[in-house]
Amino acid sequence: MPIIEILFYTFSLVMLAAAVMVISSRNPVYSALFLVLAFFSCAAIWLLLEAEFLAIILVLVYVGAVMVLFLFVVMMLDINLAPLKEGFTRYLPVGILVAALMAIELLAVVWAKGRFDLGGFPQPVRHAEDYNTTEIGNWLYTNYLLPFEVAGVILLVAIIAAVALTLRQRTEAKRQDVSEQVRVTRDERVRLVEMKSEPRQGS
Amino acid sequence: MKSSTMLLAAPEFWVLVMACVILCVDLFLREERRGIIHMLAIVTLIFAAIITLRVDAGGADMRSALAFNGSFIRDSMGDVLKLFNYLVLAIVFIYAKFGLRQSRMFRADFYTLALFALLGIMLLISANSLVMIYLGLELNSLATYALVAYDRDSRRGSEAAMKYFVLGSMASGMLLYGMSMIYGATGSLDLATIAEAVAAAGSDDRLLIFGLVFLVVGLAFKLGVVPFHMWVPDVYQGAPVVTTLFIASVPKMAAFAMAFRLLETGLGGLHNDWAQMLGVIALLSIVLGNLAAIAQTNIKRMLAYSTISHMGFVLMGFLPGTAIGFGAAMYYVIVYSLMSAAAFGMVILLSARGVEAEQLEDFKGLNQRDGWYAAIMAMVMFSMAGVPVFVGFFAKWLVIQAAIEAGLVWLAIIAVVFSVVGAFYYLRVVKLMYFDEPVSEARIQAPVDFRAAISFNGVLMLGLGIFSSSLIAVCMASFGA
Amino acid sequence: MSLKMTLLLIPLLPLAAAVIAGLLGRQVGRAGAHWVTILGVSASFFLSAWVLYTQVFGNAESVNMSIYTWMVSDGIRFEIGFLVDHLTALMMTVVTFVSLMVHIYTIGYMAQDPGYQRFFSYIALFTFSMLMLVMANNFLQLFFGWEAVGLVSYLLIGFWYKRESAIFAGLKAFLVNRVGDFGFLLGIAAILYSFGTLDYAEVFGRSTEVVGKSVTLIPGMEWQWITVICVCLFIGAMGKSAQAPLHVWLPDSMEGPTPISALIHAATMVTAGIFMVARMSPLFELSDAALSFVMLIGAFTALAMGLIGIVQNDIKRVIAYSTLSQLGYMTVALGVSAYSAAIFHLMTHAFFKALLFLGAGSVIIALHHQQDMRYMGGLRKQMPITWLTAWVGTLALIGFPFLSGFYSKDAIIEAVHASTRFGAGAAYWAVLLGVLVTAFYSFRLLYLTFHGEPRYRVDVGAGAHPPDGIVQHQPHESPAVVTVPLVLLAIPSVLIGYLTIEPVLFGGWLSDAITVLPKNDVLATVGEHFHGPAAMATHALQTAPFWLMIIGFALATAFYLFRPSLAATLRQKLPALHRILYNKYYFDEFYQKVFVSRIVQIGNGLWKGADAGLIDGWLVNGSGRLMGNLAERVRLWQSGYLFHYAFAMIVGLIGILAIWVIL
Amino acid sequence: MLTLAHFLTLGALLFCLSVAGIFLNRKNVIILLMCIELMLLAVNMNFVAFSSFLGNLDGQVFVFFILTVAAAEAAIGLAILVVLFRNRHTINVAELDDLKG
Amino acid sequence: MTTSWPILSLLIWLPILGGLAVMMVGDQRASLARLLALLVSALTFLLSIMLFASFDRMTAAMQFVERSPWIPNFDIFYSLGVDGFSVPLIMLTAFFGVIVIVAGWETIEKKVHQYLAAFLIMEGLMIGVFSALDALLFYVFFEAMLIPMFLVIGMWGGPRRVYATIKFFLYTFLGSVFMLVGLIYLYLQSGSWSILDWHQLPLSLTVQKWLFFGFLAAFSVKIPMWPVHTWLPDAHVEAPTGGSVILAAIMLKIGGYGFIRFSLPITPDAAAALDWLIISLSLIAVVYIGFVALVQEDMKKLIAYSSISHMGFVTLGMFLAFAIFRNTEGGRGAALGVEGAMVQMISHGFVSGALFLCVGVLYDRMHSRMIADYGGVANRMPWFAALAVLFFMANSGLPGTSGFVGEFMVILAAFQANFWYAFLAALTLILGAAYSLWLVKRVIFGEITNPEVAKLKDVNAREALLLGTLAAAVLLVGLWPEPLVNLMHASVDQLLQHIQQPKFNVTGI
Repeated sequence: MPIIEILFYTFSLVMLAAAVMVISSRNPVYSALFLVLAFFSCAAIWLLLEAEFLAIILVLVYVGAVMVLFLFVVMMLDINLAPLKEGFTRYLPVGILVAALMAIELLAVVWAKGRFDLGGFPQPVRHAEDYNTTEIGNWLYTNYLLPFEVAGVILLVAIIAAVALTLRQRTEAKRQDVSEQVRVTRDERVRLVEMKSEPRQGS
Repeated sequence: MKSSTMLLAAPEFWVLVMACVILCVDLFLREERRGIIHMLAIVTLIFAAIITLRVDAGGADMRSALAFNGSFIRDSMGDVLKLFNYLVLAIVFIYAKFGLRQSRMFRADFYTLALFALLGIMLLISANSLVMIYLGLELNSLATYALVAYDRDSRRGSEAAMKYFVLGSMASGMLLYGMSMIYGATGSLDLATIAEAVAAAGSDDRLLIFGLVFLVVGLAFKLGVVPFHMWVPDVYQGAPVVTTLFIASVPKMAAFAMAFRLLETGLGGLHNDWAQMLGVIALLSIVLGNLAAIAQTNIKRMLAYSTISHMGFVLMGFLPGTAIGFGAAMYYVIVYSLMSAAAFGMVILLSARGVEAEQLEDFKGLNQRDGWYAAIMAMVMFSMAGVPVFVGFFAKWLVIQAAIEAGLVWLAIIAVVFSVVGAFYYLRVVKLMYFDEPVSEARIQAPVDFRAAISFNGVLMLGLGIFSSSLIAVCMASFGA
Repeated sequence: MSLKMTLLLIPLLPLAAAVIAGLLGRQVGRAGAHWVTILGVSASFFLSAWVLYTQVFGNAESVNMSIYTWMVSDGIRFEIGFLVDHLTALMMTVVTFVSLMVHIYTIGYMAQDPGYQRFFSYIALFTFSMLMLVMANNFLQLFFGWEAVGLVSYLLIGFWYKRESAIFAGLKAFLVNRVGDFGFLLGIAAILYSFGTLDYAEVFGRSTEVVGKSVTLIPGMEWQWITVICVCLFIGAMGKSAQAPLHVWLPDSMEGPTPISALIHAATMVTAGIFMVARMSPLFELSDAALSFVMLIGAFTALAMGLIGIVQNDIKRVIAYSTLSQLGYMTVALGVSAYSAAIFHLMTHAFFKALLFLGAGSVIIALHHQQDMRYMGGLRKQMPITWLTAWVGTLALIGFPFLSGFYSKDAIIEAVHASTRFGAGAAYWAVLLGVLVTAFYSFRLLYLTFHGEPRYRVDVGAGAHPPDGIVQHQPHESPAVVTVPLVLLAIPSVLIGYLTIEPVLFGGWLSDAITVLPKNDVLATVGEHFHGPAAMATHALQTAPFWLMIIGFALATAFYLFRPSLAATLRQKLPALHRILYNKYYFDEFYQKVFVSRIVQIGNGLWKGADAGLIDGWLVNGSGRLMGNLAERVRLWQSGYLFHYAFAMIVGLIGILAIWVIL
Repeated sequence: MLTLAHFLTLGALLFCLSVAGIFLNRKNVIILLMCIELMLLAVNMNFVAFSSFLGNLDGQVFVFFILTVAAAEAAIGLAILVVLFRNRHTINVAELDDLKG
Repeated sequence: MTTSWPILSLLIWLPILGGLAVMMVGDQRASLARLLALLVSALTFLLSIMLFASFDRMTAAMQFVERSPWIPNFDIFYSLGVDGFSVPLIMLTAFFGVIVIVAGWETIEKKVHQYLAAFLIMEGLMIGVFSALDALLFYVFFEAMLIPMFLVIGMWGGPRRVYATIKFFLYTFLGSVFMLVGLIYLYLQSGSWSILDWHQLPLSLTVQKWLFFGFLAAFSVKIPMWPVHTWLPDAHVEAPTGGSVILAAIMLKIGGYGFIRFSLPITPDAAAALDWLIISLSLIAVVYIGFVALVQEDMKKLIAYSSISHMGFVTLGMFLAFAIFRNTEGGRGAALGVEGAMVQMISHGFVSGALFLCVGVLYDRMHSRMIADYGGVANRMPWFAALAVLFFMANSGLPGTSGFVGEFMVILAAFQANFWYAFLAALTLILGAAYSLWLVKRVIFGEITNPEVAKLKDVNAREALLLGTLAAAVLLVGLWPEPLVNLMHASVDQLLQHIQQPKFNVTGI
């Protein structure tokens, strides 16, 4: 099945390249867009793995919501982009070294002899009929009921937190309170002042 | 799934419901009646405690049981930790009410977020699968991130929150990476199944150890131990003191539970490997934490470094991998939470209106201003330093005993030596309070519930020390020792 | 009254008196203080005399009894108890008698002193201590008395505690004595080691057990165990009895009031060493080497200290050097196993030396505490009683026939002559020449003080502290409380030798206390030629000592009575000799340079260098600083930069991976 | 033939890239947030691959939760970012150094 | 009297609870606090006398034993008991409990209630140390004691009090944590925390050596031995009078007690193998510190150094036994050494306590501790001078005073072991006298040079009572040590019996 491998390698390369661009791009808007690209590629790869539901979710949730949020924030904050990339290249060699070291360690495990080849993990059986989505749906509401609830709570917390952090009731801002206006009494507004009449000039 | 087993999670549901209730009640409350929120939160905790204690009314089979298809576990360790969570959080709320009022930040968000964080902690404590561990952890973390930035106008608060957030997310990314490896190696997310698979695979499967390393890193971050500790000082210092108070007390118990669940329940078969890693991490933490604390002038930061070393001591309890060792670690972490709560409570107490008493100097001459508060703080400091007869000593003793039991006498010796180094900066606080002249003569005022709570908290340092047997017995019994 | 009670009362009465006079001084007043102490001491004296009487004439058995058990440890009983035999009884009587005389004399001598009660308390306390020393039946109590007399001596030398020189002298006396006690204590420890007991009777009874045992203390040098014991003990005696080179404290002790110079530093305390060695004779007899050592030390002291006495100007110092010299004689006697002769000389010396000191004191009172003989002269007219008694004392001292000193000293010289011990020849010459020297300085003192023209001037308006050579009032004879003791002491000074030489030396009178091996028994040899005291005196006219004494007398007469200028001329002719003698052979300077200042240097070095510098500065504070520096360094790692934090985490991860997964 | 190792390699490389991004990026906090998303993506890749090769859906369900949490995380992260910018008027990582020592 | 009521618990908790009560009295009612403290300490002292009276001298077994579970999970008991070693030390502690309360009667003005409470609590803890039979209980008392002392020095001390007190705390703390490791090890080996069980525990020589060093770290600092003594001069100098008194009189003894209770019986073979080390250090302490004391310019420092030197005799006496067993047949002198060490501890308690009180008397009047500021004190304070000279004489080991007895016994014992041990130890006769009396010469005697000295007033009734009581004690022990020594015969014999039995199994472990 060379087509699958071609697809895999293509999307993989795109994804990695996009990832590189995310971290090296000068403009955060570009980064965000490259991130979107990476997500798309990833979704494609997941499709190769028959994880349709997740692939769709990834696109819908991430690309549709999260990335938009990112872009929104990037746009909203009036950031001076010019100095934001300085120093990247200065630390690049060390960074690459460390990242490479880490990659070597990770890959050494991944490619440890025979651990992940087809002997240990044979090619998954292709499912023609049943939908991945149905299956996951079943699991979510049975086996994973509690986690599912908790995930909901987490989203609730995220909302509360985001609101709590960003909503500002400025105490100094002047706001209209209708009921107060209605309830106002005469004494609060009018004060009678008695004044002596001014003595006539020259008397 | 029998519906009765869902009752095992009754405390969690109660807390969730109440958090939402508080959230809603607040909408209808006027500024000056916010006290109700506080009362509601305390009531929540009290009833949570009652519910936790009464859950097994359903029958003996409820005493230690699984629910939700094995992803939730109730056992005595969890119950004990949860009960102490309620206790400490109640104390925290009492301190926080005063602290929040002082700094004019008394809003319901704090209580809701803290209760959600508590919920996360409770779930984490009772988690029996990788998913639940992750979700509990995140629920707790997300609420905590928000709490760190709770003072929206604080430069330092937002800086701390950002650092905490980035590093925390990175750490949970690593944790997840580890989980994925464990999943790959065992084919399951359920801790019991994982344990079986590990036992079958033996401890020389590299993939397992590979995953283990990432898990340990994630855990280490959560505990705040070297070299994954860098967030601790910055967050402790940058967060508003009420948040620091919270972070420094309750979540440590969750971190312990998480470590226990992951390492012992799940990966007990890899004990040799993780004990070695934790040994090194513990050693580094004890050394570095105590050293760096010496140079601090900010008490929050100093206590942060001290936390790092304390967490190192907690890890020492894990080394032998025996029930007694885990009991010791659990005892330590509970004791630490209580000590830490008291210490930050004192910081809140000394904070003048709007200005945090962050500097060590603010403790100068406390004994002359108020002998009782000075005595409380002194007890806390001696306890943290591990001086008998205060409870901190017994905690240190037990974990050192665990280390020696694990054959790591050298580690025990280094640990005790650095606990002496650590004693220096605790003593410095005592010195400031007792030997120096006060800078301000202002009377220290606090509401009666605050005074009662801090007195109780301080006396616990002594009381739990002299009558240490019961808590030790409870902790040991939690692991069947 | 039982014997035990009597013996207990003898030391306890002075003690009680001391306590009363000391603690209740203000309540009992001055008269009260001297009455109570004199009563106590005189009672003690009469009881002692009675004990002596029963011992000597009543043929009473010697008494060895325990008073109470001080301590039992390790199965060893440490007792407080009394051993009363002839030797003890004799010492008790001498001590209490001289003490009584000094008590009476003090009434006059200290009449003006504000510390009157304190003084009486001290001397009564001294009497108690000295009695405890001589009555001891074991080494512990001996050491107790030994140190107690040292303490009182220290207090009394420094009695005028405002005077820098006095308190320095006291300190010096105590410390030099402590050097001796250091050896003494080791000796006692050695006794315990060898015999497992500190009881005299048991130790002496088993003394021969240690003969032949040897010990190697310094690699390559093997010593007889008994010699080690004896030398250690004798070091104690050297301190207390001021034998060279531990003699340096005694001349300085003259800073104390004269009565105590008489009592402590002439008659009694300084002889404790002699007494002790005599008491230990069963041990010393077993070691020829130790005895040789004793003899040579004594001989050197006898001659060399006498020579110093020639050039001193302070009247009390001259007598002090004379005391040193006489103590040397006693020591020589001990060294040749003539213990009885030493005790005999001790007794006679106690009387005449106390007499001389008290006489000197009388002169000093008359001249308002002027002690320099260069500002005296011609006092015989003003102070006839003092003058006469001084003559008696001097004649006794120089060993004029028929007087007490003659018998005792001549016996010693004869004994040394008869001895065959290693070094006895040299010792003999030393003691022989010592006679000349003694005569010379004694007469020099007598002439300078009482004869010739007055070298002081009476100036009524001179003020309370006139310069040297000027006195406020015309000197006059001292009151009765001073002169009566002089007379009372003069009597035994004349008679005691004649009366007691035969029983004491040759009659085996002390044989219940003193053991002499037949091979060492020089007194037996001397005794062969003894035909009664009178014969001994007449025989003396044909012996060398007598003529040496005459030569000394003649020289002194020539130099100081007839041609005073001769002395100055001679001084100029022999400046080096004079300087050496005048500076007392530079012993003090030597000690000051080599020990005192060196010790202070070492102390400072250890303190500042080792303690404060090395241990504290480097180790203790150094590790503190190290921690502080490390802390400062460690906190720099916490740079505040997020990427550094992340980097640290990655490095940690990589590290753990590398160790546990890759390796 | 594609083996599990290929997918894991992809995950590992992605993981390393994102980690490198975190500590290489010294100027812009937003990039850090994106790197975190990348990191989670790498983890997800692992889970999906394992899930597929093990024939076991647990992994995919986990990924579902991770995605949920990641979204929540992003929301909170951005909220913090906004607060941060409001207080400090910069999102320069190198300027976040009030807290140190 | 029977053991039916818990006399030891009373001895421990009466002062501690009394101290808390005094603390409750508060700052405002100082005289009430004083009276209460005096009452409590006097009662404690009475209790200790009862203990002394009903103590059975014939047995080496622990008496007045109390035992109830404390931490059952680890077999830790609240177990108390006393033998011939602890009783005299408990009495000494209770005695000084009263003394320090009286000593601080007028001189402490700041925070009186806290001062008194600190001393009472400290007293209870120290009695606890001497009566604990459970190692963890011992350790708890041993360490907890540091806290009140830390506060006492730091709050009421001299100008460098902070340095001194932190140094004191950390030094001691560092020493004792090594012991803690050793104690835990012993527990893991034996499954018991009972000290008496550990006495019977077989251990290999190597293990014994490690444990020995652990104990040494704790007790050598406490006692203190050269070269870990340097906290003592600072602590003494800066501490208030009462602090110095307790420090010198009691706290140092805890080190000695530790050697007897732990090092010797638990690791006898290591002690035998390493006795040369202790003996050398002890002799260095005696001689070296003697030299150092000689040149001190500060009275308290001088006394502090002299304390170190005297404590050298304690360690020397305890560790002579092994050399004596090796060198002699009957082992005569071993008991003399140990008992001498004990007597020396008691005596040093009295003497050094008294000396610090003397310095306190002067300091209260002149606010200087420097020798150079004094001179001619005897002119103005004759009674004080008399007492001070007595105590300094006792310090220099004058027979008839308590100072002599212990030194005498130890020197006698040292001679049984080796001539040179005795030789070096006996040097103290000279050095001790030199530094003591030189101080006396410069401070007490002489002409008044400092006009401040001319204004001095003699001791008042309170001070006279204090010093007089101590003088009586010093003379009593000096003239008749039998009642004291008698207390410990049985225990000493048993200890010596015990340490002669090798504990290691040659074939095993």
